[in-house]
Amino acid sequence: MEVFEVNPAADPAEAATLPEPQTDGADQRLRAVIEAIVYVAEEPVTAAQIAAALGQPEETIRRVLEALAEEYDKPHHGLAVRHVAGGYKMATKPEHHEAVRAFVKSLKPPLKLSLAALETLALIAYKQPITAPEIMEIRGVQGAGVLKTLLERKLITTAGRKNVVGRPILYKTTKEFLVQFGLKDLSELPTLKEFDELRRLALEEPATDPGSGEGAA
Amino acid sequence: MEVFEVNPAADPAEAATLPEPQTDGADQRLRAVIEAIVYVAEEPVTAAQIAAALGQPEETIRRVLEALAEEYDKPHHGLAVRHVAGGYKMATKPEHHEAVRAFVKSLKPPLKLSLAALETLALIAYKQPITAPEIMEIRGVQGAGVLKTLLERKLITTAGRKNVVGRPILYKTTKEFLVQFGLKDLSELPTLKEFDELRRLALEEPATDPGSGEGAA
Amino acid sequence: MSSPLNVQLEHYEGPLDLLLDLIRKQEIDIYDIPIARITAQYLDYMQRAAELDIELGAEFVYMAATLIHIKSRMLLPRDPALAEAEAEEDPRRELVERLLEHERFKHAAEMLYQKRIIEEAVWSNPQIRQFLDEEEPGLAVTLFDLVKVLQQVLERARHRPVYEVAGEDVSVPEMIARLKALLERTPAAEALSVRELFERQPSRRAVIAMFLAILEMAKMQAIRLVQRDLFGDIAIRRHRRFGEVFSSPEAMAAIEEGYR
Repeated sequence: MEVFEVNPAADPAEAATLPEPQTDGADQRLRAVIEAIVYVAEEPVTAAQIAAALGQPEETIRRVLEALAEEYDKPHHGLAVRHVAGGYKMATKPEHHEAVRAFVKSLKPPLKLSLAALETLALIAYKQPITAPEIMEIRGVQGAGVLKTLLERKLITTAGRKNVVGRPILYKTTKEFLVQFGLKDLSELPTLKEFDELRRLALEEPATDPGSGEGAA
Repeated sequence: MEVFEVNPAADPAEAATLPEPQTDGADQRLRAVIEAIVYVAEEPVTAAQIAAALGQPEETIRRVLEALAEEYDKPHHGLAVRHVAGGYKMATKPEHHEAVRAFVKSLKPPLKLSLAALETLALIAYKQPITAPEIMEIRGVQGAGVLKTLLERKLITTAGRKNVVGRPILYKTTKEFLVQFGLKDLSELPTLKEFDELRRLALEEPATDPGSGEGAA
Repeated sequence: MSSPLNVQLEHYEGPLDLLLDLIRKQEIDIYDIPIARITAQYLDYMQRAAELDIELGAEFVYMAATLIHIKSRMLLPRDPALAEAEAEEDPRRELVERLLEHERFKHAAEMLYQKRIIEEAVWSNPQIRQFLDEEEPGLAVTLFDLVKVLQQVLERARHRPVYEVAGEDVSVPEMIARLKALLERTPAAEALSVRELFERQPSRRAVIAMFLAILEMAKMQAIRLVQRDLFGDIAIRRHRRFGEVFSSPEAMAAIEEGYR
């Protein structure tokens, strides 16, 4: 498999007229491709695997891999190309793990919710205040677990009790919910009707219905 | 933008004798840590985020990030530190895609968007925040169906409501949009005027036109 | 009528797309559209779409009306005096501006498409997973952790065959009395696992009664809730006021009153 056709520097004519100082274009390109492969691969890659993919001698690949490992070994690199399990793998150097961990810890994790949690949150947002039995009835499944998640994330809070048998707790969304969803207030939530409209239009594909203005009930 | 050279070997004579970046230990270490962080991070990282986590001046971090981006830009690297969505993100270079593809485990699903969806997305990118009726007006089409697709793909999001009759929902592009299209920020988009130039060049039309001065529209 | 659309009837997203295509295919100067010709071609397209049973949106009809209106305005004789003084507004102007704006966004869409092609040739391999800690340990027990345990138990109970004993209908005060007796038999330093307490209950109703009993007793400061870490098991042990609380007969009476 020939893969060296995109890089203009690999063009023999150009390489001849523009003498590269140290390495020639093809060498640079091979090094670059191998670096990219080692980076992308989830498992340690062997010289043989790369050689097969690039249609190059295994010995050449091995040399580049060794050179790459040596280069990344230098202290100004935070990454290393390590020889593990018969192959090569890119990883962060252990001496920087504390700093990396500090960085990761400082990140505000994005709001990730399960489908069930999202469904429940949506119900609360639109039907608030609402009780758990009401949510369960609408969702058709028992979903007390997601309320817990939502409360933990401070996306919902309790809002007293409903005056029916059992006096179930009512839930409503919080300020954090507004912040997370970029809303100034609840009136900015798209209405269910507006949502239906989007769905309906999406299903229709090219608009064909001349009376599509406000027929939706 | 001014780029500070971390490497003091900018002197040609010195560069000849010392091929290695001759930075002191602390500088090397900072560079290494930042390299490791950029490598690890899933979302584009900003100088501010790293500065906060490491307790270093943001300007210092920015300089190192720029130097890192510049270093990886060289042709012997198959990786790039790209300026995306206001931050920096490590990725393979596009010119190596053929060779790299074979080693990618989980192929990302292609972001298949119809031409209509791309046009609507472009419209939102340039005119944001914008309402669905405004989009339909400019596109001359009744369907706002693609909005749902764009919302689902997280390329656009709602941005409150416009204070006109009916209080229609406003839409804007997201950070995910910048990431998916490899944009540093919205200002990196060519201006709409530039598209006129493009058209003129393509058609070799005389530049005498009544239509170009419609900035007020 | 000759038409540039002879071969097959193309699909157009909207009337602006159709018009733009007619203009560009015939290399017409967009600033000087021969409106009669374009209108005829536009109507021809609509006609053939109708013949082929292709439904066009209302916007196509609306645009046809606009074109005919522009054509009629173009046919009106110009007032020579007026033409001298100030250039009369070209009736096509608004349409031209819309077409140009539309075309700009078609170019912008093309630009976005190109950018996507590059992005699809690029891969990232972030390794953040290795640095994500499992949840933070610590923190005091909240009511919420208790609900978490209850939920787990109820969930499991739901998937278990249920043997509801009809006669076993425990009230909350009864459950408090049982729990009190149990705690009295347990050394003060030892904690009882809430999960085990729940699991020992024969029915769902009994689990709920136990749950409410624990809540009541915590409120009365008869028991303390303890937990080693956030996802660890929650346990109860005697509060130092345990004896004091149950020594007053009013306390139990008030609870019994509350659950009547």
